[in-house]
Amino acid sequence: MKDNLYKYILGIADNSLILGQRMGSLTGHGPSLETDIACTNISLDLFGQVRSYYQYAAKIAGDGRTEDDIAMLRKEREYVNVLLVEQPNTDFAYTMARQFLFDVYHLLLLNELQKSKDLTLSAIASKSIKEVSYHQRFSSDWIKRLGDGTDLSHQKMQDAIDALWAYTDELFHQTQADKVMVKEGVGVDVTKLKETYYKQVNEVLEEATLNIPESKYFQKGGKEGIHTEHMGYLLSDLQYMQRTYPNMEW
Amino acid sequence: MKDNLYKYILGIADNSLILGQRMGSLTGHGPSLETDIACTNISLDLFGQVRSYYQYAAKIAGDGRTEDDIAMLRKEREYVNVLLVEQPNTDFAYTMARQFLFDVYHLLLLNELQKSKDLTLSAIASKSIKEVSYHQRFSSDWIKRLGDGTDLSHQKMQDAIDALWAYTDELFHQTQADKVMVKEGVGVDVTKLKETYYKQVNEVLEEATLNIPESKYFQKGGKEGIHTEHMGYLLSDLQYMQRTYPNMEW
Amino acid sequence: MSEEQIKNLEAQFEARIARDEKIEAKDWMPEKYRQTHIRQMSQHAHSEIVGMLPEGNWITRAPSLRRKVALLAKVQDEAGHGLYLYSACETLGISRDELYDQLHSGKAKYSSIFNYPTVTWADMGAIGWLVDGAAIINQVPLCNTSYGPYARAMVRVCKEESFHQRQGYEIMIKLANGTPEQKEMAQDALNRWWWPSLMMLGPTDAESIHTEQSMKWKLKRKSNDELRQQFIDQTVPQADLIGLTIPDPDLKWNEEKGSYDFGEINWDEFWQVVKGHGPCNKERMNARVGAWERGEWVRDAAMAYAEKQQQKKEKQVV
Amino acid sequence: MSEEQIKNLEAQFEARIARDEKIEAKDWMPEKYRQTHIRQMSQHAHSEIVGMLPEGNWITRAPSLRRKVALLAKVQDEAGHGLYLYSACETLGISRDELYDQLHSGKAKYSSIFNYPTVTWADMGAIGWLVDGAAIINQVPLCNTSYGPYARAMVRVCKEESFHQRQGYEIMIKLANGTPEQKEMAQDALNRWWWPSLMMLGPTDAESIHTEQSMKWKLKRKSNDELRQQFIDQTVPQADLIGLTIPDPDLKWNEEKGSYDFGEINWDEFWQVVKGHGPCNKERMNARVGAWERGEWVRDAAMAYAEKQQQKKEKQVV
Repeated sequence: MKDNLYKYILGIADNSLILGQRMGSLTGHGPSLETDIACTNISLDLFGQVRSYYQYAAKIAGDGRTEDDIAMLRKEREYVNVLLVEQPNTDFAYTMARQFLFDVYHLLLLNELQKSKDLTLSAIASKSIKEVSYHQRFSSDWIKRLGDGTDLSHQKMQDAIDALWAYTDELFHQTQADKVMVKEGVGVDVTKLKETYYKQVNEVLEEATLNIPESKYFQKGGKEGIHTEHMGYLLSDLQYMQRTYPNMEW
Repeated sequence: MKDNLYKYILGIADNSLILGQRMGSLTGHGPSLETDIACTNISLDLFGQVRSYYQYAAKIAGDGRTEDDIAMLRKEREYVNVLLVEQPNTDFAYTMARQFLFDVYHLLLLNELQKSKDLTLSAIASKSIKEVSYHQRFSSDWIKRLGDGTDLSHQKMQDAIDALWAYTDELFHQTQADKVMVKEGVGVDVTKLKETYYKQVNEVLEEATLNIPESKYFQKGGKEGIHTEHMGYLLSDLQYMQRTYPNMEW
Repeated sequence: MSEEQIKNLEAQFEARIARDEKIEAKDWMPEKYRQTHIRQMSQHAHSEIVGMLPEGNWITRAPSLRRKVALLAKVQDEAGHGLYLYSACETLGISRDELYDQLHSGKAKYSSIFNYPTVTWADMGAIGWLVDGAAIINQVPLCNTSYGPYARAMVRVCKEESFHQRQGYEIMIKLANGTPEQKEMAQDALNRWWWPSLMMLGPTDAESIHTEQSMKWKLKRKSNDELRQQFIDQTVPQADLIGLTIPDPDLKWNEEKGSYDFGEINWDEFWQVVKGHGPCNKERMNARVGAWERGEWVRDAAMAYAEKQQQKKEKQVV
Repeated sequence: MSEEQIKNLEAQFEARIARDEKIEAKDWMPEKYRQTHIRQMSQHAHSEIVGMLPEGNWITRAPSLRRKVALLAKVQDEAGHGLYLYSACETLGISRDELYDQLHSGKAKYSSIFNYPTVTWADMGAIGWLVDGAAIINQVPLCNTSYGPYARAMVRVCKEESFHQRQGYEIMIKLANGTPEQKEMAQDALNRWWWPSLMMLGPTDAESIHTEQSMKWKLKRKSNDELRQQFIDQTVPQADLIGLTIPDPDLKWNEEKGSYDFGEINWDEFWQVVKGHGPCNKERMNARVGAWERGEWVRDAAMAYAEKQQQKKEKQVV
């Protein structure tokens, strides 16, 4: 139970960690000051949530590791985020498409996680919902603006959605730990979110005049720690200080 | 003497290490298969030289550190390469301009280093000259091709030369260790190479129909370990494995 | 208006300022007042925006989650400051696009300090402690400046800056009390940022232009040299307290004048950086111009979308 | 030519091949022979070029200088193989640009194995050991294939590949004999690369097209299933020797047939990857097409420069 709970928490938190890292690296480089502020804010929210989750995970692990050890001192194969969130900031369309495809899932997940028997997880979820609702509003708005903006922006957003679509199905895969936690009334049965997810996503895409991708081929592996080649470089930076200066206080 | 010799070796070797790293990261992404092969080859030559230098430095240091410890386990502030070689692979014009501006210096340096009283350094220099002559031929040819190619390539090459010019002067700065080593007959007095350097560089630029930059403002800092912001990211990748898996054999 | 009428308006205007009344956007103001304010406020706004870059450089590599969150929040605050300051500037009848254009073309300046690279994590401490520290000394008096929108923006900015300054100092405390490697990192950052921070307070009074007029309009209340002295006197004890050494062999307490004597500033370096040849001037401008150019299609799309939505609404009304 | 003349030529051609004579570029050959060779040789060349990418991914992060040098040399060899194979292919009257175009448009295939990501350093070992190992089994017979330029290119390729294969195995030995973390990394790489390596030897004989004709032309000498069996029989003892476990619970020695029985291959995965939906198909194509497009101005410049030089020479002659 303890081990499964620990794994279950990482399964949620790692997504926010890696997406937060991606969004944080855009700071100062966005298409406008307003989007810069919003993207930094999303990153900030995600890292805030990450801290709560990892602090709890550290307590559950009970082996002296801290939130930072968990965030920054695992091997690549031990990160269990979905492949979606590690995809690069190719352009603003990709950034917003990635955000949107994650936000819809994230909000559905937190809504259910609020009902968890685990009071810490339920509290973190409740606290995060408002933030994530804002993320989803922001990213949905941009899906619409870019999808229904100019021909160029439409094309770029369609490309981004088409490319990232292959990473959506993995959101609804269950690991062994997930299954155990669902049984215990702690975890969310993500398989049950799938239908609503695609319904909500498709509504926004339609409003944005975008085609809903038809491909039935999906990528997976993140939840088992098998990442895309983008992940290693992201981790090199994320872990740099902790690896270079081990066992220090900052 | 021992300490100065150690520092002197790093002052030469770090340039090859960092430039080798930059060139190595282009492999598979160059404008043609032939340039890919050539750039990989340059990287390979440089790393080969680096190994000889660091093996010698490790022997001089005599504290149990290996070539890999020296290459991959220093702090950023301890790398003493010039700023020129750490500049990013912005495009093929930058890559070739950086290579050329270094190669001309590198060959002049090795020609003098051959005469060093230190027989190991002199041997490494002799062995490397053939390789570096090839590098210089290759990069000079590309300066000419791009400078005297199309209008677009001319513009791009001129931009690259203009941007990188500010990093050339540092090649001829002397550290304390350099001065001591020059006195000992071990080191090369780089200040004496400067005139020939600019003469040779300018000849190629002229043949390439490029303007010789007139700016008298130069950047420095690399030789004192104060690097540009590009360096940290380069080191994150370079050091990743050694930092993540310390004290192992590969 | 006749010359006399203008003189009259000017006299009234100066009198209002002398009475410490705030000038508002809709009020009459001399053209030079408007231009000087546009220059100073936009320069300040640009500094906030460019200032995001050196700190943004460490977001992905912050050593702990707590520090990462704080750094993100700080950089976000800077973007926010940029936003208020641009807005305040726009009240003077210049558009944000024009202001950006001045920045991107090199016509407008920004604080030279941001043309130095952030080389280690300790630079996040040094920037907060020293750069924000110097900025506050420059800025606190502006909370009472004569132009209302600027003064109000500065109240908010200063409050946040002093939080940032404490946060930066706190990073330095932690490093200075840490391992020998950390302490060395802190000292190294102080060594690199000390002199540029002194330069931040501007050229010596002898070299400084605009000062007299700026004093009258309360855009400036003390001379650069006075502000610099204040900064030094405030900062040296803070360094002492955490066991770091100011990298100035000539620095010593002058009992008589009740403040520190200090060494010669390298004004050649100052002017080199101001003129665009500092270590990172090119990188900073490339980053800003690059972001702006890469973002063009996004801004165009947002505009097109807004127009379409507007048309839809209008149709519905019809 | 009359139909009879062609038949005659074809008969002579097949007789030459049967006598183990080499066909050369200038010789008459049936159109189908030409097309089949272009397809296979270019596919092979493309595989070398795309194959540079997964290994290139670890150049900047190789764990030691020695390994970095070896990896660079290996990737450079692959580029070299690409070069000979494209040249050999060009002897059949197709240009390099046309061949690239086929790759970039997705018309030409390359080995599916390169659509898997290189996740850890141990993958550099696994690729050398398993992927190059399987490639050699495919390629050694081609050193005696009927088309001369291809056969000669393959002699050189195979010699280098077997060096790479030993080098890869040596990486695995080092890891397997290393710390528990290193051993785990090696086992993990074997787990991920084993099945894709078996798939590399092609679909089962029942599903395989072109085989009969290819056998006749000595483009193939054994069936896919035979080659796969050979690969397994050769590799299992190598894994045993270094204490790694093949990730196949059904794998066991069959005394009777003198070779290993093995489990079911996931052919759905095979076809998904072949059809362009593997983990990295998009990344690989983006990398190749991106490099080609970014390089266009460079190639144009080289061409323009060469023309100018040519003109200068001609002028001098006049």
